[in-house]
Amino acid sequence: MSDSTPAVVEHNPDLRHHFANMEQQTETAVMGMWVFLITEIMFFGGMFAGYVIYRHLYYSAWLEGSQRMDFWWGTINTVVLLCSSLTMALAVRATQLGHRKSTVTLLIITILFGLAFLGIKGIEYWGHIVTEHQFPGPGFRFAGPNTSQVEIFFSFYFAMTGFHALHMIIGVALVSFIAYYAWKGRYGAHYYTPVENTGLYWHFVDIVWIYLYPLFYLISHVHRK
Amino acid sequence: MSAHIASKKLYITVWASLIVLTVLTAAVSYLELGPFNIVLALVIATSKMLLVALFFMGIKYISDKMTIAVIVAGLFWLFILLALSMTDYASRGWV
Amino acid sequence: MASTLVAAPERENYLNNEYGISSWLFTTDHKRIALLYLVTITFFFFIGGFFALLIRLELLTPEGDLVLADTYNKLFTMHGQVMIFFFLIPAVPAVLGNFLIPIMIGAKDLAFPRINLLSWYLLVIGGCFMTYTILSGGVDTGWTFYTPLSTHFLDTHVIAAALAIFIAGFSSILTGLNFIVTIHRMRAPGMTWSRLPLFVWANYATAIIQVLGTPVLAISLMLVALERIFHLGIFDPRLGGDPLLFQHLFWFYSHPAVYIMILPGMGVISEIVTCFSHKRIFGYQFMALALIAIAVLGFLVWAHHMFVAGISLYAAMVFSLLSYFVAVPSAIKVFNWTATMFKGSITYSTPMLYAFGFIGLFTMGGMTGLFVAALGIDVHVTDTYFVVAHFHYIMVGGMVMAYMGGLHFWWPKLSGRMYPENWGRLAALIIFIGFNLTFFPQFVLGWLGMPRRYWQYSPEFQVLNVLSTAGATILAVGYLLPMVYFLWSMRYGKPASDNPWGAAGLEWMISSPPTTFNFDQTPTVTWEAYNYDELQEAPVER
Amino acid sequence: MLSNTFPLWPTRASTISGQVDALFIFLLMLCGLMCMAIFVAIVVFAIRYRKRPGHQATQIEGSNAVEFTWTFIPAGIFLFIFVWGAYIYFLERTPPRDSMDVYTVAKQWMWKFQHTEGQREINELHIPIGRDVRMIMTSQDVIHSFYVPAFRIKQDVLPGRYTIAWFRASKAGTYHLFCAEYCGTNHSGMIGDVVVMEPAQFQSWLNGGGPMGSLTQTGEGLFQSLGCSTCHRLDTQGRGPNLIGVFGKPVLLEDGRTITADENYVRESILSPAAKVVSGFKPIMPTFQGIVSEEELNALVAYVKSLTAQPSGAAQNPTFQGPAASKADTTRQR
Repeated sequence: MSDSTPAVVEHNPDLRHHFANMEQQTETAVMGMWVFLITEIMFFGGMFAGYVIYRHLYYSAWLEGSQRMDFWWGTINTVVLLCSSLTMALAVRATQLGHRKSTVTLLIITILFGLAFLGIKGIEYWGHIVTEHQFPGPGFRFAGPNTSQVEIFFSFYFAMTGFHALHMIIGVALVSFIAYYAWKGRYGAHYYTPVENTGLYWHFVDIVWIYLYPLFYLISHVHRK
Repeated sequence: MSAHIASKKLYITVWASLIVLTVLTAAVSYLELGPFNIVLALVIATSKMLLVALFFMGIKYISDKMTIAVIVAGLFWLFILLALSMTDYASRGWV
Repeated sequence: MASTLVAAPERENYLNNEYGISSWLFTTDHKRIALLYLVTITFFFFIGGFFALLIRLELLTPEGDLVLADTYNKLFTMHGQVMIFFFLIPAVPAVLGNFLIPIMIGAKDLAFPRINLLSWYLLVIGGCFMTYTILSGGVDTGWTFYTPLSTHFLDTHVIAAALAIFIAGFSSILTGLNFIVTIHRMRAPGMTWSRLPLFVWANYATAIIQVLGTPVLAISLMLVALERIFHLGIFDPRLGGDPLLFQHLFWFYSHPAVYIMILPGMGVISEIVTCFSHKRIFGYQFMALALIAIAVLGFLVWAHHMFVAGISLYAAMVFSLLSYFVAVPSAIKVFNWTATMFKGSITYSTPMLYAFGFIGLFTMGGMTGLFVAALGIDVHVTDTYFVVAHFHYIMVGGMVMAYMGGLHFWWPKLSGRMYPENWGRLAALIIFIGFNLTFFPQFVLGWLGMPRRYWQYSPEFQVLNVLSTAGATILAVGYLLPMVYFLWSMRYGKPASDNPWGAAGLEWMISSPPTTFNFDQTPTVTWEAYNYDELQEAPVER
Repeated sequence: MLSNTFPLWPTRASTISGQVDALFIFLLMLCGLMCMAIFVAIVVFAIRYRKRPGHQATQIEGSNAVEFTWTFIPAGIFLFIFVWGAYIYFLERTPPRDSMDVYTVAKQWMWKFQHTEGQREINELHIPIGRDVRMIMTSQDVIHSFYVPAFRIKQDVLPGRYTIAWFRASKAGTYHLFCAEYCGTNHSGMIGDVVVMEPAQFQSWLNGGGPMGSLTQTGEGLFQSLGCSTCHRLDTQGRGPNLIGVFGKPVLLEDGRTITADENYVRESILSPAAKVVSGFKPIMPTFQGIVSEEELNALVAYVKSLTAQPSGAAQNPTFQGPAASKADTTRQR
């Protein structure tokens, strides 16, 4: 989280004035990032709690709703995100080793995977909202016994995957910001905290999806082809 | 900080196992296992999470105990929220 | 009291090392940010106080004759929202905590100075949204935003208010994050955990709650906003949505939030009681452990706000039992403060008067907490003025007293000037009297069954309401006095020495006001916390 | 200007209020004692150990023994208070079986009561002394809260669900009824009176009511006119489950769970039938959401309850013989 502009101090230009040495600064930044990720866990946690409660209350509606999910797009999206996590991890490793060129290429691949994920998500949303009118509210259409409870299921689907997609967009912006500075040679073996923190954020967003995927797409064993 | 830099091979194998687990959980979801469907899906999801967290996020190489305590505390608080609010909904019909 | 302008020796410190607007608006010095917070929350304190006065004036008579019903509903809603999110939660952590924690642990600044400035800007932006909400018509959902009222049955500025609190919430989260990382990683050599002042322990416990609780409030307010804008039916009862789900998510944060408000106050009181009894704290480990225990157990008790809301019988019993466990650490702390005074050498300066007031009123607030945690009694008194009196005893009697005490105790360090002692004692006395006259009658009103948030009430409650309104006016005067003489002391106050109270702690070993980087070189701590036996007593006449 | 009465203690008018007051007085004394102890200790210490020349503060680290005493003794006392409070709450949340049902519909800023004998009241509730009265309450819009200070009972009224509150009045008189959960503009106007009458007076008040059929008869009429009887046949096993003797008994559901058929289950099965389908049946029942009003829903629930051979079934209640159940066609108030 803590971006860095060089401050005038002896040997390492990136050492901020109030830290004793570089190691203390890096460990502090990583700890700060993890505390921030805990707030993100609790932020999504509120929605997961709502999901668990409603799944307990209206299981039949959850089954019906899950059968309307694009099972294949969901699976492909999971694979896309896992690949983006790989390239992100390799990018962080490349920065630590000081390979500027491979860092930039890996970060760009990560951005492409991120955009691919958002594109697939867009296709899914288009399918649910426009063609099948499953966005909650007056325009909601659903033939089936539990119409109103399925509307709650879709409310959760759009809320949780919507916030996840929002975090994805922030992630893509963050990575492109880091890629630009990496391309200009800001980071290297001596200073890679921003890249590492962006990597932590990206992997966190990936982990949220790792849980969203089974909870929305794999509830019922009957899948839409 | 001489951060532990894992070998590229390790990252690839972690990635491969993640893909395998994804395919597994997708395939298993076709079977009709009743209540075990959700249990199995969550077990696989949690193992994928651990893979990403330990290796990609480097929790395995974090030297400072306090950061690990922070991570564990975060998950425990999520558990508090889920478990205690479920005490209400699970025991609604018991009067 | 007019005294000539006393020229303070012009040493270079954090106040006079640079001037101009940008030196304030773009500072990353934790001490300047603390003063920025001080101005912001004082502004909102007087807005919230103004609403409180209007409410009390309306309640002078049983009929609703001062304001319309809708206006009254907006008054108590915004009184709650402004006071809680823009005064109580930021007050001690952001003002005193920001100023003192780096100094108390021997650091030059917080771990993330720029995030610290971002926190202040978030509070100001949230404050702008709140001010916009107030000026453009207000919001009348109650500070609790209960659904389905807030999502389907009101068309006031609910989204603007929710956004204001959402943004102010992130200011609180980032302050918490900053404190946790700073206290963990930036302590001076020798400053072990058992040598940390209890004020630092208190802010550490508060930071845990801020970081783990606030995001859940953020998501619940965001879901309310999404339901109003995009008709997401999560809380919509017509679709089968459960109205209790919002209450669970809301109170999961909002009960720990009351500990965010009181724990820093407890830290301040521990510092004041030890200094003005000139004695070590009684049972240091228990006091520190009690703070952490309150923070952790505070997360397990939230549904004691929902005993009659429709939760199941057995869930209510579980939460009632857990609520009694969280009361034990608070009891320990009160006993330890009292034991600290035993065999001390007690002076009656203003901070100590506020500490006496705090211990007394917080004890009454905590005791009435035992009443409302008992299931049988809570059914009768919840949502009545008994609960209103209970939480005002803790918030105003406890937290604001502690904040006032802390402000007086560290004022020499903040401004380099001494406040006028006798005016301070007078203000403390007026606040104590005004407070009790305002809120004690409300206990009786609540036991008689007067519901809260009532614009009109039945005639037999009038006498007690008139007493309460009288108290409110005295309280208002009590709060105005410090505002006046603090400003006066900035100009005409006697220059303060480094350690006017003879207090223990790193902050009393540097100049007042301190230099920008606090310490010339990082100190090494070799003494235990509250080492008053090694400190000679402060001169009797101050 | 000042009201004539200046009460300092709410009247005790229900059986539970005595126990609530007992716990309250106990806590008042315990906490009063503790507060006094601390105030006196502070004042004594402040004076006795005030700073004066020749007086030195003696440094005391603390003592674990003292700390443990004032940790475990308060914990013990708190547990005792918890058990006492939980006991009273248990009594308040478990209504006796043969209580007299009053169906309540809370609406933004008024209370509507339906007696099983057919009487309908707004913001007024007439109940007999010495009779367990069970309030079966739901809301048409937002959350309200049924609060009678004299009875020491309060229960939030939720939209989309029944909540239950019960009491047994022990003193005749007129008592305040308040709405205790903020519900919008006229929250403070949503008040009423609970009139507790001697049984004989109550009986004559009941008879004085208009020739409306009892709630169960209204429910029966609806059961026919809405076509429920076509599937839920009372003689044989139709396409829907036979509802004779269902109420209050455990029901095995299609997905293997068993739940007790209480008011909330009947209501949910009417409004969203496929949520909890009885095992062995298909989810073919259409939803009546938006077709059936809250009052009609209460009537249907009362009718389904009357199908269970309860000794004091609402319709065949020996003591409160409803007005001659005229066979007049049941007027359906939309």
